Amino acid sequence: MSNSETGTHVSYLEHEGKYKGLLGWLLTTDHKKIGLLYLYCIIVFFFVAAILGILMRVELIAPGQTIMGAQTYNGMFTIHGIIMIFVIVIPALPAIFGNFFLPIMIGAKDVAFPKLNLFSFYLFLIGAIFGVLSQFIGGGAPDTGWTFYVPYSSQSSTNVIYALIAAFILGFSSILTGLNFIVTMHRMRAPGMGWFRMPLFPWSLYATAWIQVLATPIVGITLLMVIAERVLKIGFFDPALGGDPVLFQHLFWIYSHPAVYIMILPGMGIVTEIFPTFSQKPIFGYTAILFSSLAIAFVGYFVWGHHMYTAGISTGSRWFFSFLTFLVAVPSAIKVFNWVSTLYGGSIEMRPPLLYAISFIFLFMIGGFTGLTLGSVATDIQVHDTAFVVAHFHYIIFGGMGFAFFAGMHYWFPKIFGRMYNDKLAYIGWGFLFTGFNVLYFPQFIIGLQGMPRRYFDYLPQFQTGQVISTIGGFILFTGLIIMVGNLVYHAKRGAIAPANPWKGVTLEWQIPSPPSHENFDEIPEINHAPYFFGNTSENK
Amino acid sequence: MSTHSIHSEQIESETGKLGMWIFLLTELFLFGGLFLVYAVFRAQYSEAFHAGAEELNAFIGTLNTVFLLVSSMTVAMAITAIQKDKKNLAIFLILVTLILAGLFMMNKYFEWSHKFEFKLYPGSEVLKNLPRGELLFFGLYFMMTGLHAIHVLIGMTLLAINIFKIKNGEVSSKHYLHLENTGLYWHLVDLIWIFLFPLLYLIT
Amino acid sequence: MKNGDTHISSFTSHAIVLIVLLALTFLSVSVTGYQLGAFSVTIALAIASVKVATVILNFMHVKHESLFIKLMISGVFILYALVIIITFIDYQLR
Amino acid sequence: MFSGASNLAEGVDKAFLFIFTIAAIFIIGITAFMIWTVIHFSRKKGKAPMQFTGNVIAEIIWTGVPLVIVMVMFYFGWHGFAPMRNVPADAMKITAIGRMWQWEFDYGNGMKSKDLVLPVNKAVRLDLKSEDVNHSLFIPAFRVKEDVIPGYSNYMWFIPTIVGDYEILCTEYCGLLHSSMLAKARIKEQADYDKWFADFKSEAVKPEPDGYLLIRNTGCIACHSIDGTKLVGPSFTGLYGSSRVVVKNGSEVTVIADENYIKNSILNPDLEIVTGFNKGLMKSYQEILKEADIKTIADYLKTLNEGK
Ligand code: HEA
Ligand code: HEA
Ligand code: HEC
Ligand code: CUA
Ligand SMILES: [Cu+2]
Repeated sequence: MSNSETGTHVSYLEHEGKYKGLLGWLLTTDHKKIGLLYLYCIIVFFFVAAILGILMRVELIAPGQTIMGAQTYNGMFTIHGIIMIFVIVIPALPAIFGNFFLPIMIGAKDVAFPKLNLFSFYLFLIGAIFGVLSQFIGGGAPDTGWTFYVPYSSQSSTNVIYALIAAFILGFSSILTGLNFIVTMHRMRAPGMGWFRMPLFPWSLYATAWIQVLATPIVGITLLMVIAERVLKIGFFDPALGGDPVLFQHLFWIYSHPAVYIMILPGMGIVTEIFPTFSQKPIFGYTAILFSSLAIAFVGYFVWGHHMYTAGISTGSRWFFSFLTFLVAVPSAIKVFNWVSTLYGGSIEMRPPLLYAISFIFLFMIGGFTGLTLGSVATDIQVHDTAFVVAHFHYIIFGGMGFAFFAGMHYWFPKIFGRMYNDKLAYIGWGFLFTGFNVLYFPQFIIGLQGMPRRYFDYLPQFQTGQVISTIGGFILFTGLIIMVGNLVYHAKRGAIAPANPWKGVTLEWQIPSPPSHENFDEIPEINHAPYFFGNTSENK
Repeated sequence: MSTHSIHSEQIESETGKLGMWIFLLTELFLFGGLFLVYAVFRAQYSEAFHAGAEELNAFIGTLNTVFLLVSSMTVAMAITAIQKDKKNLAIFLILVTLILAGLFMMNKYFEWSHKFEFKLYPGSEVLKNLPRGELLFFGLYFMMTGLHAIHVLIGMTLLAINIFKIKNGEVSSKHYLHLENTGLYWHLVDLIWIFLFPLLYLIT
Repeated sequence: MKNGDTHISSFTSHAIVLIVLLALTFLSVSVTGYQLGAFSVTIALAIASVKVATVILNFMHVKHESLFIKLMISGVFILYALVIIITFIDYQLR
Repeated sequence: MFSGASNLAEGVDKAFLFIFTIAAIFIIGITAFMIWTVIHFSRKKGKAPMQFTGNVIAEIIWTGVPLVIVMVMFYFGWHGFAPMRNVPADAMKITAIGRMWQWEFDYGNGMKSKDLVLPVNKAVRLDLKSEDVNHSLFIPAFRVKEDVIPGYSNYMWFIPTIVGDYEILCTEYCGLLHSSMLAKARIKEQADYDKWFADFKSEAVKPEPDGYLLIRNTGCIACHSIDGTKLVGPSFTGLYGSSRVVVKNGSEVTVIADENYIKNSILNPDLEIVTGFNKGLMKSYQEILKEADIKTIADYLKTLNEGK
């Protein structure tokens, strides 16, 4: 199967299509190049949103006004939230790694609809630019929070409409990506690759894609309704126009809770790839992991009400949503146990990807268990809309999905760029990141429990110690990110040439040269065994 | 894409159709959000929704339903025609569909402008002073039929494109995925109207 | 997916479907004449659902599609029904 | 954290304690296990990896055990929450009003207080009303929080058990000064409470001028004080008739604050910006205040000067 020996190999990076140079990139329909386009854009937008995060931390170092006014601060957490959620974490893993590796891992030459893929990239870009622009034009940065709760969002005189449109367009782009992936997985698997021979990263994308396709339209129409409410004064949610504000929250969370699983499922898929490779043994409980992904996707659809425990919904629904929220934790638990069991009995090589994957489990557990604290009605009453929630989702998004992203980046870097990064720098970067992360967000749990609300520009003096520690952590984290990103960026062009299979992986992407050729495979492979088969096949060179 | 055997044609069309179906499901959910809002408000203000529905002209609504149903059939027939390689018949059937769609839009136009004459448009003083339930009813009416009308327009554009594609041979008895998908889209427009019609015009 | 040749529906079958649909429409319109109170919603929606199913199965060819497409479409309708019911129950219990 | 001061605190704290204990056990246990495997099965030791692919019994155990655990968690959560929605019939009734960006507690008969003053060990029910956007009434020490949503009748209840002053915060984002929407819950012995209530009653009968009610209920006093302090906007005291330095179309001009000026400031606030203040903060009240209301406000602002 391996064809790296043939001297005529041209990597996709050097492949010349119809167009040359920059245009060749901008008009490409190669899923790998589109994946990279997403990667570069997302890094830029992450930088913007992360800087806003750090500025907020500086503002919060002392009570009262420190470096900005209340209006600026409110705009900042809104834009920070919107960019992070809609521009970064929802698209990131499917659009970067999904685009790049999904076709390769199922033995296809491209996704089902390559042009649609490019189109959805441009939608993404337009939406993202709209989001950033809303910060600067006209009436000032939107100040509603990323949740756009009505009636405030239908009254605020800031650029709420731009932000709504941005979120709408980004949602559309996300739907098209999901649609593309579902069809790809249904129609383009290599011969012999039955559903149960598909690796687990594609499986996690499959579950994700269904959520993208079936939940996103709801938020789309909801945002349209808010726009109609603002522009045409049609009453839906604003009580001044006869509407019902709690109905907005229902509709918003019908999408946005499933959306949190859009964020985490692909991340889980990535670490599921990493554990078998670095312990050189099959994944423990393939079917259990697969079905737990589908279960999370399905049950996750019905728990949205846990964001509304205090919104005056009926006692019966609080009961119901709390119950289902707890149920949804069980498939996550199954996954965690299967991952750590994969390590057991392996031949474990500690390399940066594995280190990130293990940190993922640690941080995800903290995020997950605090999620359970929030899922329990009694305790949520106390910590709802406090710094505790802020800590929960930073742990689970940044610590979970974020660290999974870093893990994937270090795992697939040699395949994407055909170069190796420096391991030592990667460890140092990890050290700063991991320490900084915990110093930054752990204190938020404590002050949250003591009653520090979120979206607070100003706060009571008793919370200052926690806030100061947090801010210090922010800067440690900052250092770590710079080291990590620096390491990767520098070595993408200048690192040592990477072999085709540096980690001795067995999934298809490791059977082709690094970087892959434009067509991925010279001939479409035939699959005749389960995906994580570490038997003595010839590929394990 | 390059090998034009019957077999790859078949695969491509299955792929395209699957994609279209998934897209249609997202469209259903898009309207689904509105139906959800409708359901909640309707349960709370059933009297007012009744009163609102009385104000709408059920005759025009029925007429429009008939237009859309017939047009749905003509599109379906157009596909049969192209499958049987009867190009002119297919073009004719699509034209009939377009005419029916045009009649539907014309009716909509008169219906809306009639409302506007009575100062019943979003944000108007008259509307604002209506009881809360009726205000919501008319809000939903404009939003739902408006969004639906946009879909009708998109569908009409797609149909018109198909006429040209049939003429220059891009759509033929071998290769009619484009027409098939347009047909699916047009049926979706019909499906949504089938729900809208009783909810807005009939329920008493 | 189903291999082999695609099914071609006949013109007459389309015409029959249309007649059924029109009949259902007139049934639905004439039923509104009677004051059925709470039932009117149920009946109107039931008729609409039958019509929708007819369109999906015949005009949209789902009768002849693969099992997966059938399951997918019915699954989505069930999912949507569950979402509506859950939201609805919240309002009813308040 | 564990310093509850109401009857509801115990149930909530128990649920916290249970979840945190379980969490600590699992997080420490699993992390320790991972570290152990990484060391024990290190590739450097050169052992061949075992090639097993799963174990159904293990799978069942770690589906079943978490399921049982989360159900117990659910039970504790439910148990702590259930009393929160069962208001005793004899609870004392107070209406809590949230508006941008202050709380007000209506004891009935026009007695409105900025702080929530309550007798200890007596059940109280707060009916929550919002006059503009969503707010949320949060008293951390009592473990209570409910959203205050316009057009909705939400409520909360509790029995304060310890005398003292407690923070009341707003935890639903409500705009610019969300973070300063604070108040105090003052829990007093019954005797002290009765005394406070008597004083309060005699104070409260003084009628408020219409103009004051207007600017209070529209939310102006969130940004404009009537005692001379500078908040987000300039204070109303001494405003009427004084000469103002404003930036108009980019250049500074001096104008006299007459009735017209005030009307203009309310309807088109961004046209003339008072030096030292920011544009874009105050929104136009075109849709909200009627011509007559503005006249009333202007008249009231006039009276603010006469006191000086
Ligand atoms: C990636 C995103 C992500 C993920 C995966 C999750 C996962 C979970 N979330 Fe989180 N959540 C958010 C992102 C996410 N969340 C965001 C962004 C918000 C805030 C939104 C806003 O208001 O702005 C939020 C808010 C939020 C709330 C509302 C808080 C409030 O506003 O009051 C709740 C309440 O129930 C909740 C619960 C949960 C639960 C129970 C899980 C579960 O899925 C977690 C499951 C994981 C585990 C349980 C740990 C691993 C398991 C083991 C180690 C095995 C042992 C386990 C057992 C014995 C049970 N989340
Ligand atoms: C992916 C999701 C994500 C991520 C990664 C982050 C990252 C960070 N967030 Fe996040 N945050 C949210 C999602 C996220 N946030 C959301 C959804 C909200 C809610 C918004 C709302 O309430 O509506 C929120 C709210 C929120 C608040 C609460 C505001 C409030 O309620 O008052 C705070 C406060 O401290 C905060 C801080 C931070 C900080 C310091 C980081 C840091 O971790 C950032 C670290 C990064 C850096 C410091 C930059 C370093 C990197 C570089 C310099 C790049 C190098 C160069 C290249 C890449 C080329 N965030
Ligand atoms: C969000 C805060 C905010 C609210 C609420 C607000 N204002 Fe203002 N107001 C300001 C600011 C800031 C200025 C100064 C900038 C300017 O002139 O626009 C101002 C200026 C004014 C002025 C001119 C003052 C002067 O010193 O010349 C008047 C009069 C005024 N406001 C009246 C009102 C009235 C009446 C209301 C309520 C119906 C109100 N404001 C609500 C923020 C606010
Ligand atoms: Cu009121 Cu926040
Ligand atoms: Cu959630």
